Amino acid sequence: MFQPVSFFIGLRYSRSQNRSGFVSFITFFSIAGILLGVASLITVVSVMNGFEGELKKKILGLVPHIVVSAEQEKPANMPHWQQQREKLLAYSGVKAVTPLIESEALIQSPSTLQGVLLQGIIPEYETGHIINQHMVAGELSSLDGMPYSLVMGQALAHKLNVSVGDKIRLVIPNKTVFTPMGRVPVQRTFTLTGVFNVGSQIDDAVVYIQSRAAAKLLRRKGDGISQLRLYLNDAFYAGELTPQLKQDLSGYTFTTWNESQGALFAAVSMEKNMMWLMLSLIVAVAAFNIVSALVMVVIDKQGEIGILQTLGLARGEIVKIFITQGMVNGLWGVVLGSILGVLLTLNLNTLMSVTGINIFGPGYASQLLPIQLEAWNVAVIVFSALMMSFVATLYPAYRASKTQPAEVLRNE
Amino acid sequence: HVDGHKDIGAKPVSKAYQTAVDTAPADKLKQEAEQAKLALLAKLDNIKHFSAQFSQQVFDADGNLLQNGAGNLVVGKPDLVYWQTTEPDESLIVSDGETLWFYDPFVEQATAYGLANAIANTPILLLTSQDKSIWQNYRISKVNDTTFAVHALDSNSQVKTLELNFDRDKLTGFVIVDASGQLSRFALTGSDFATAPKKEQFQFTLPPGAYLDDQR
Amino acid sequence: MNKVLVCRQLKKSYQQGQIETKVLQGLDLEVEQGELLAVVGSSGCGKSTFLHLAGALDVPSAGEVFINDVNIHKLSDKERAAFRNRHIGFIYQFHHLMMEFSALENVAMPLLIRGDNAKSARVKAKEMLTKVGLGHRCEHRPGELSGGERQRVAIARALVTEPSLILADEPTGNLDFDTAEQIFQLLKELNASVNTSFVIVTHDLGLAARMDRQLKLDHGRLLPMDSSGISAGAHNEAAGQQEVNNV
Amino acid sequence: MNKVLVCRQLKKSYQQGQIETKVLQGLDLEVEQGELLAVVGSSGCGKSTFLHLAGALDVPSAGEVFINDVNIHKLSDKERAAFRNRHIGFIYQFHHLMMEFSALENVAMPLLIRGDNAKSARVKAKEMLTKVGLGHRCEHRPGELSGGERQRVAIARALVTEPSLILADEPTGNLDFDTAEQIFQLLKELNASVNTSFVIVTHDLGLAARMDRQLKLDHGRLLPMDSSGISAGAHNEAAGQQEVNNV
Amino acid sequence: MFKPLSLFLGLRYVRSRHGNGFSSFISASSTIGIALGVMVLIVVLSAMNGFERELAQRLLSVVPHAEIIGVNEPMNNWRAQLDKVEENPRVLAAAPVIKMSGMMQKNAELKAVELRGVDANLEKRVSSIEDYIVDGHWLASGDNRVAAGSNFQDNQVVLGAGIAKKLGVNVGDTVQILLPKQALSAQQKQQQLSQSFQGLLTRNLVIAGIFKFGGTVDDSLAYVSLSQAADINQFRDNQVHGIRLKLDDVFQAPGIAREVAYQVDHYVYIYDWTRTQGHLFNDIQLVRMVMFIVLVLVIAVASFNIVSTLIMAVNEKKGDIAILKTMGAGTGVVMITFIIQGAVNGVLGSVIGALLGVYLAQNLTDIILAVEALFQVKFLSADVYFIDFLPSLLNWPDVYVTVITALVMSLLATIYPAWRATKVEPAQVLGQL
Repeated sequence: MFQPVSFFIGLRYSRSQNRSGFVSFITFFSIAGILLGVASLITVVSVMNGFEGELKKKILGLVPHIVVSAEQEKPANMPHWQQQREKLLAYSGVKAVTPLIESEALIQSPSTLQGVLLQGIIPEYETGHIINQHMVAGELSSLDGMPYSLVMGQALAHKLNVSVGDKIRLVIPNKTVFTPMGRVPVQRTFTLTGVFNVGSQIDDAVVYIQSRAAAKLLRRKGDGISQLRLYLNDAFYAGELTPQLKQDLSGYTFTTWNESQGALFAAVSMEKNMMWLMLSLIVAVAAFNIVSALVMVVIDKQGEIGILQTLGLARGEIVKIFITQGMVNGLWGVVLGSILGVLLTLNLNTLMSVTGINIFGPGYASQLLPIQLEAWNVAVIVFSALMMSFVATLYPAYRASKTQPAEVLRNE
Repeated sequence: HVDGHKDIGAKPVSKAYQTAVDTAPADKLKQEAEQAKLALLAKLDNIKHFSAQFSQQVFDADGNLLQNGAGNLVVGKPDLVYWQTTEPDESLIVSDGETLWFYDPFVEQATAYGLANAIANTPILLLTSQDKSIWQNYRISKVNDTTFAVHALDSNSQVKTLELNFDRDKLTGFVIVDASGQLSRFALTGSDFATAPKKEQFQFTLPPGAYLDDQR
Repeated sequence: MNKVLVCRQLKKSYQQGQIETKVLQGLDLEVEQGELLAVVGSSGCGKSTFLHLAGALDVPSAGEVFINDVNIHKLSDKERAAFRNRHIGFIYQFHHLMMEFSALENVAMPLLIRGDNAKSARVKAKEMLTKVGLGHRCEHRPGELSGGERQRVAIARALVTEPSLILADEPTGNLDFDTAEQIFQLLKELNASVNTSFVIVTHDLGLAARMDRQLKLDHGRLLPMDSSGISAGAHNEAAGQQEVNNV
Repeated sequence: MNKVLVCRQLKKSYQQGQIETKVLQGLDLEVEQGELLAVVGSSGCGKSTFLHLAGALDVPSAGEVFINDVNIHKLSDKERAAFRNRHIGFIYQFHHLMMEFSALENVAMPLLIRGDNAKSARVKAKEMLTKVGLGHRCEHRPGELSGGERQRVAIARALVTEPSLILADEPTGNLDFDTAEQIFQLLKELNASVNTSFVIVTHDLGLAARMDRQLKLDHGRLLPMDSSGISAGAHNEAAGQQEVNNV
Repeated sequence: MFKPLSLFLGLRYVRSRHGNGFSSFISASSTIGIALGVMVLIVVLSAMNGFERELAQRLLSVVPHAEIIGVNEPMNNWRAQLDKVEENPRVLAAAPVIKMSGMMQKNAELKAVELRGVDANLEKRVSSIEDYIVDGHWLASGDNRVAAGSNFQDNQVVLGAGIAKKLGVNVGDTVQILLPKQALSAQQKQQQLSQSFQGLLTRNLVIAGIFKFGGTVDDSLAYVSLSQAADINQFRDNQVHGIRLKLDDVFQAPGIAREVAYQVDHYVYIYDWTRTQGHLFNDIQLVRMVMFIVLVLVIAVASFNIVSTLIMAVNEKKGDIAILKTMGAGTGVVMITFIIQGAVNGVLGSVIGALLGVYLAQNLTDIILAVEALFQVKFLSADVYFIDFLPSLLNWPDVYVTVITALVMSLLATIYPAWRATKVEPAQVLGQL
């Protein structure tokens, strides 16, 4: 407990501060400043993570991370795509590879007409697809059952005013037959056999049919598969994997998700960085408080510093005493701050509902705030706050070591 | 303006042709149209029925060849048509006088249209119909001795002009220009104007497993 | 008898704005091993300045100080600090104890600074406190001690490292008559028992008279005093000469 | 002659933790109008405490103080402050001038506090400064003045409100011999010219001897001193009795 | 200069404080902290006002404030309905609309479009889409139809630049629109019980003009003449789907729309912009509130610094306080002196912060553009945000609120230290030496 002496003295000074009147008052404020900064940083950053996570789940769960397609300009089938699929599955980080044929189409019910993205799939490869968990009626595998069956989103079904069992017409406007009656677009009547509700745009933008039916519609031989869609464990790994794939599988075009969704994520991360900047202002200003608190202590303890020097304590040791003391303040602020921050984050929603404040405005009364508390976030915040408080102790500690015993101890 | 194109007798319809007609003074124009119409009707009247093979070439608005096709057709009166396309994909159009059937074997579906509003969109049926009143939806002009042009007056109809080529009284081919400027040229070969087609020729039976999309 | 403390022509002056005050003007001194020396001077005559120079706490404008034949102002900062810890003890009018530490911890502090391990430091500190009659007050904080007791702890702290020289500045200045008397007795006993030289600075002639030797700090120099006591003169508070050169 | 300052059985003790130190133990005093009184006592004997009680800067444990027949400790805080401003001047060993203000502003300060308008305060302050011989140094800051000059400004500041009583605590304590002598002469002249009573506390017997009357503060009471000078005794530094009741 | 006394004392202490290094460093830090907080808060609030103005003026000049659409049945004699609706004082202007959603096709390219049949002249009163036309011209209205010559066909369309880009068309080209035939008139729907339904209805339109608004609107909106739309839907001349309203206060849109709906003697749906764009408005309020809290925290923590500066000053000036007390200065004078000394930091910080904040707020857009150009980076991408530049609108109440908050906080921070100053005991301070 005694060794080393400067640590021992520094600790004792920090503990005893709260008794000696105004110095404790300022120390309290400096700790409060750091605490406030750290707590609000943790909370706000976790909420921002939540939003980003939500977005990631919603989009990246559906949008394939990498699409390998045989179609250069003209649509074309991908020859023996099974082998290509095995090859792709072999890559590390690849969770699933699904074959697909895709085209724009019109879907028409007695009441309305709407443009959709038609996807011809092979159900047994799509077991991992997010839709399986969100089927409202019927199953995705129903596409293998009755020929010319179709699965669509609930929002679309609502718009077209159709339900399972009804007939809907799929029209491929840019695939036409030149008949003496002029151009007749290829069209076929399908039966609705399944409805899903994922809660994102695909609910009213994408319809699924068996790949063979799609091949027929698009006048393609065989099962018409022309694309392989890769889903990775971590979407952000796509950037690294794509160049590798390009070398190994020449002759195909590769598109990654951030070509389509990149702008959205860039915007979210830009907002997050702005928030980091603002909040770190609090901690920075709080660090100034530590400086002033520590200076007060140095002035208060001048007598003792003088006498310690008479007892032979070198300047270097004196600096350590006050760094220890400053860091203890910083530590208190950071530890309490992170505890408060984590507690606040974990039950932010209950807190919000209890106090009734609804930051989303009336339209979103029930919606809960998405929260994602990341350990490394907290670590970074704690570390940077400690660093800031350490830097804040340097000046006062230096000044303490500059005390001249002769002046301090002079007392005629 | 189309080069490298097989000689199938009829002269191609040039773009220039279209504008010449408009500049003639209104009344002279109307009189010519009347004469052309009578001449065409006369020719059509003496075609009772015929059957033939056809080859088809499709050009887009800028004249690039989009697709070649072939098949055979049998026409009878009134409003009896059997049109089977074999190239590049199989499809069958049958008009039995009341309904116009369009069967696409690829997607195993037949679509039925009411003949009345189908005609407005398909001038080819003019050949077969006896109802003179439908002609007032069209303007007829005589390109030259062997070629007549039928222009649809309704700007929204799918087919803008139908050009019929004759070799004396025999129809040798025709050209369809649709709303977006695409041009389909049909040349008839092995045409037989003599033998009358059997009635069943124009009966359509839904093949098993095919779905009927009834738009009547 | 070797010399514990030797000062040669010590000079020291302060610069305040335009005014330069010369405090010490060539002070010489030799202190024997175990001697009890009194240095008398009125307030403001430079007693503290002399003490701090002797104790290597301040740097002289000129002159040298030898302690145990070591020229202390030649040492580096670090070495001087270690030297003070080994060879010099300080006692002030104000006790300057560390309020957050118990009496025992205060006395053990110089040993800790030297690097002794905690246990041995505590043992030695307890011994020293019993010697100054405060064996029973080890765990008390300075705040809970009387003026006299605090001064005893300060004395114990100065002696715990068995230094060869003690420098004391008005050690009894702040105490009432009787306590001052007890403290003075304690200092005499300790000086006799531990063979450490004491240099005590005071303006109390009565006290000075009862030590081995008395010197008077006058106009920045140390002059011998006749042992009979007070040297007559209008002001027995001789003040160091202050040359006023107002610029 | 009416009495300017009357103290009746003044008592004052401080509580530090368990220890209670009695500083004043029933002090009585009467000061005539225009009198120059010296109060002698060694440091720590409660001279400052007596002065602060007399100057209504501190509250006595018991006893009363009348200035110009007004019982000052019956007044409210605000009234006492105004009373001090009107009737009492303070002079300390350390000048306690306000370093950011010029000599003139320092002297004018009590008038400003009283609420005089700026112009008349400046005029009176200039007059006072010339009286103490510093007419030519009005715009200088204390930092640019010598020790003696600063003490003169302090004196001018104390007298500018024409108080009936001046309380001085070792006014020449910090000065060298010659300057102290000049300041003392100035005090004597002012005392004669402005009919204000002076109570000067000092441990310098020589100085005390040259005033109208001398009293000695011993064991918390004021005792008359024979005008011949030093009263014999082992310690001319009489210290107040300290009852040690260690709990 | 002397009066009143505490001001004189306080200011003199402040001026002289810059002398000794350290306490001026800390007081400077508190001034900087407050200035920073005030400046950033003003800029952020102005940016939010800017976004709100852009939303209200720019986006809502094109997106309808509110619409009342007939339920199943089209509205009859819309001109009479229009006059009745315009009697409502809160409705600035109204115009008929026939809403259709279908597909637009050019060769193989296909694009879903929101087709709005409008009266060329009346529409100008409710929407400023004409200002955003970059190529060709707005719909030729009925009366100048005669001027365009006899074969003028009412098949003109004005569409968004996004659509034009996707279909690869420009002014003068013909595009085909595909619309579901059956969906249009209610009567037909009743008859058509059977599952089968008619084929697609197609119309060929000539592009008369292209508009570029900068935002998602360009990718879906197209305008055709009211007569054309009526013809497509087989409406009689005086029948329309509904009426579009331009309101005086967009933020009261839901209320006013409901009010108007009751005036119209037709059973109608009520749509207002908050349905589709409402979330934008909420996001703005959310960011504004979070930013306000964060920056007030910054100012608060900065004023903590004032506390420590002032306590140090009190500590240094103990002597002065004591001597002032001996001269009869009351506790009031002492307290106010130190309050002033502390408050100077707050005042200085707030004033500097406000000046910088106002300057930045007024030139924010240009500054950000310059920064974007410098670093080749785009802060707001057009396909995520409804505008692609950082707007800024300084409104003075924001500035006053911010400055007053900062001043109040810095004043509060001076109370404790100033109170401690009055507690200084002259006896202890003066007696020692």
